[in-house]
Amino acid sequence: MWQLFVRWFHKWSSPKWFYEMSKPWSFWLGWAALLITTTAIIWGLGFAPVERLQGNSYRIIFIHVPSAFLSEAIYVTIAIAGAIGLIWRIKLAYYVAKICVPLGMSMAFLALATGAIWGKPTWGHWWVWDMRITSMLILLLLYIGLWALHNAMERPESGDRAAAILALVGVVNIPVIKFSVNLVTTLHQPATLKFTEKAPMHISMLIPLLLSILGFYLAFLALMLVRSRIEILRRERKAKWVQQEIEQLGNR
Amino acid sequence: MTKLAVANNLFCERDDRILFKDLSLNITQGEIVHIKGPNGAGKTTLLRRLIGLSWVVEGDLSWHESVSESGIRPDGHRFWYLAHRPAVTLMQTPLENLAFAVAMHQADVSEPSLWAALADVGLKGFEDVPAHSLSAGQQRRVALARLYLNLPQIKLWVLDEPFTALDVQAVSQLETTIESFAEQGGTVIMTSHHGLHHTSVRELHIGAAA
Amino acid sequence: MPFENISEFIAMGGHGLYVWLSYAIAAVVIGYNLISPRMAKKQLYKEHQRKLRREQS
Amino acid sequence: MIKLVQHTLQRELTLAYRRRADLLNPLFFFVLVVSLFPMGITTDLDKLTEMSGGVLWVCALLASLLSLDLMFRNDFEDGSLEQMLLSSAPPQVIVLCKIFCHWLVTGVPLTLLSPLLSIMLALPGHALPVLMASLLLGTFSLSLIGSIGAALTVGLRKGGLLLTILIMPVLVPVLIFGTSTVQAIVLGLAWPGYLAFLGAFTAGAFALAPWLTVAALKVSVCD
Repeated sequence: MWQLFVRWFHKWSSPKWFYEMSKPWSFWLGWAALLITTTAIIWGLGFAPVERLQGNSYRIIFIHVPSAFLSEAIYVTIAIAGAIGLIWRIKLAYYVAKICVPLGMSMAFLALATGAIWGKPTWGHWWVWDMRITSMLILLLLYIGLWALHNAMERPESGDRAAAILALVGVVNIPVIKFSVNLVTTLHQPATLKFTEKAPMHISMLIPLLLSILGFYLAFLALMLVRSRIEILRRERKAKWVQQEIEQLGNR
Repeated sequence: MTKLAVANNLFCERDDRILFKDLSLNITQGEIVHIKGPNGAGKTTLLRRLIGLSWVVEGDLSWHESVSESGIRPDGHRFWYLAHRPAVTLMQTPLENLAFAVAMHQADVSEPSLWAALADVGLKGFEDVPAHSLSAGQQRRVALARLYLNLPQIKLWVLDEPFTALDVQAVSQLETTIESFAEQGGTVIMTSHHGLHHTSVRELHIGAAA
Repeated sequence: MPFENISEFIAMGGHGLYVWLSYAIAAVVIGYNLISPRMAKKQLYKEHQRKLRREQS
Repeated sequence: MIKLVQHTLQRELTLAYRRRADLLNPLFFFVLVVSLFPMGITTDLDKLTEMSGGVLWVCALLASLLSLDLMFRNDFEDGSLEQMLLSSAPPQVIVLCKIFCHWLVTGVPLTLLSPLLSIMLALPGHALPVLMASLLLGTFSLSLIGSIGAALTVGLRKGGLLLTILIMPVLVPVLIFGTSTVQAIVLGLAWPGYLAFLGAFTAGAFALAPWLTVAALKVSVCD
């Protein structure tokens, strides 16, 4: 079993293999993501019932929660990919970590923006120092740090390694940050969705929400594959197969 | 003689330019290896790769167990590395600089031997002056002083342009020191634009000239 | 059905501004993420062409 | 090993003494910024009492961030840093010595200066020992975590601002635990819990930071 895993791991860590094999995956994942997200959003916007306390403004949840979940998941992905790169010196892991940074950053921004907009009808202010919004702001700052560090390094290889170390520091800190922010922010509602306890939401709202989360995750996977392929082309420019591949880009 | 280091298929690239490739290298104990090449040929990078201070060079390298426990890079207390940046802290005196270099090698050297080593490089009377008030050549000598300590555990010298900023007399003195170190079984790997006149010097050309 | 007609759907019970603003921002962010790989591909191709021309001359 | 630690500490402290002008800057900054707050917000002593903990903490944080950039820079430029990484001793030990010295020459003086500034901000006298304890612990974890950022940016010419961007979000817990401790005692609430969180955070940073710093230094030196 372990042997099989190791062989699989080695195969996928080769940029060329990854480039070839990920093509159909990103295609199907992308279409599935589009289908599921569109369904979820149409359902959530037009057909889910009105929430008793918040009225229609709660419909922001169908993009706020998935993007918030995703932004955290992407940070963890970056840290794991960075650790794989640092430990096993796999270039592909660094590429994945690098292209995840802008994706995660945009998701954190989206979660923050929608959270702030949602705050206006709910709390009466555009910005409230709520625990989750504050943590999301710090997460966005962590992403900006990663991005800035990567850009500041002259050689992309140094940037990869430096960003991987920074991502490890950040990922260790995320739970502590959440805990500490929780200490200072008293004004907040309990987290809307917890997997450990029964969700207080009505099932007709919950299903589109779960669908939307699924769709966002699939879209992330598809985009991650697409962007990793481009990063491979950019960084492995010297390889002959990459040059042929770039030639073909013009024909499409 | 023992093979101290064996390197194969070394490959280095900077900014889309290949500095060297398929470079193989055998270093035997007791020899002086002189790495030659034009500016920007990757001499310093190669030296740094040998002692494990560079990740930009790909390829295989293994060290003999007499200088390296791990086999990957020589143990810190087995060699001196004289770098382009000479590790002379300007806010410290030559004596303090030398003492700290020794401390990082976890060696035991008595105070008089430190003074003697500084006297050997012609810094007698400057031991307690802050290094920033010394001339460029004298600052290089502070870094060179550690080579005159004669620590028994040191088996290898890795010298990057050791003759920079030295006057004629100091150059010939250093040449003699390098030669006698090699005669006692020590190994020297160095880069220099200055030719050494010694029987066992082996020249290794890298870069455009090769 | 929560909405009787299209204007009610747009008004969102008085919260239309917030909901539609959120979804607009989401559309922009997601749209950017979808377009940027395409731009990057074009950029790569252009750079490659430039490099080829440089090598030929 | 003990000899190496002695030597490194001695070297760092004499160097710090000889470069003492650099060390005074964060202290001046601390005094200056803290005294700007009452002028900028309010001179009402009651209100100042309420914010004093937070103001002192934010300013101490910013002041010691100022000095972080110099932690490895001089050693990087004169080549001592690569010799430290080549040393036969674990480089983590040397790095820890450097972090400790950084704390001794920035965190400790800032803490010693805080009583003076706490009077200006009308912090109640009984809160002072707790403030100083929290600052002592907090500045130490700041030096520990800051060393990672300093190591990552040491090879960059304009590393100072980037260092702040990288390290600030990670330091949020330190700030929160620190100000909460001070505010708790000012408001007459139970403060030891917050101080314990700060202690736990510092302990965690103590365990992890030297390794990450060495890894980061290797990135900066070896590439």
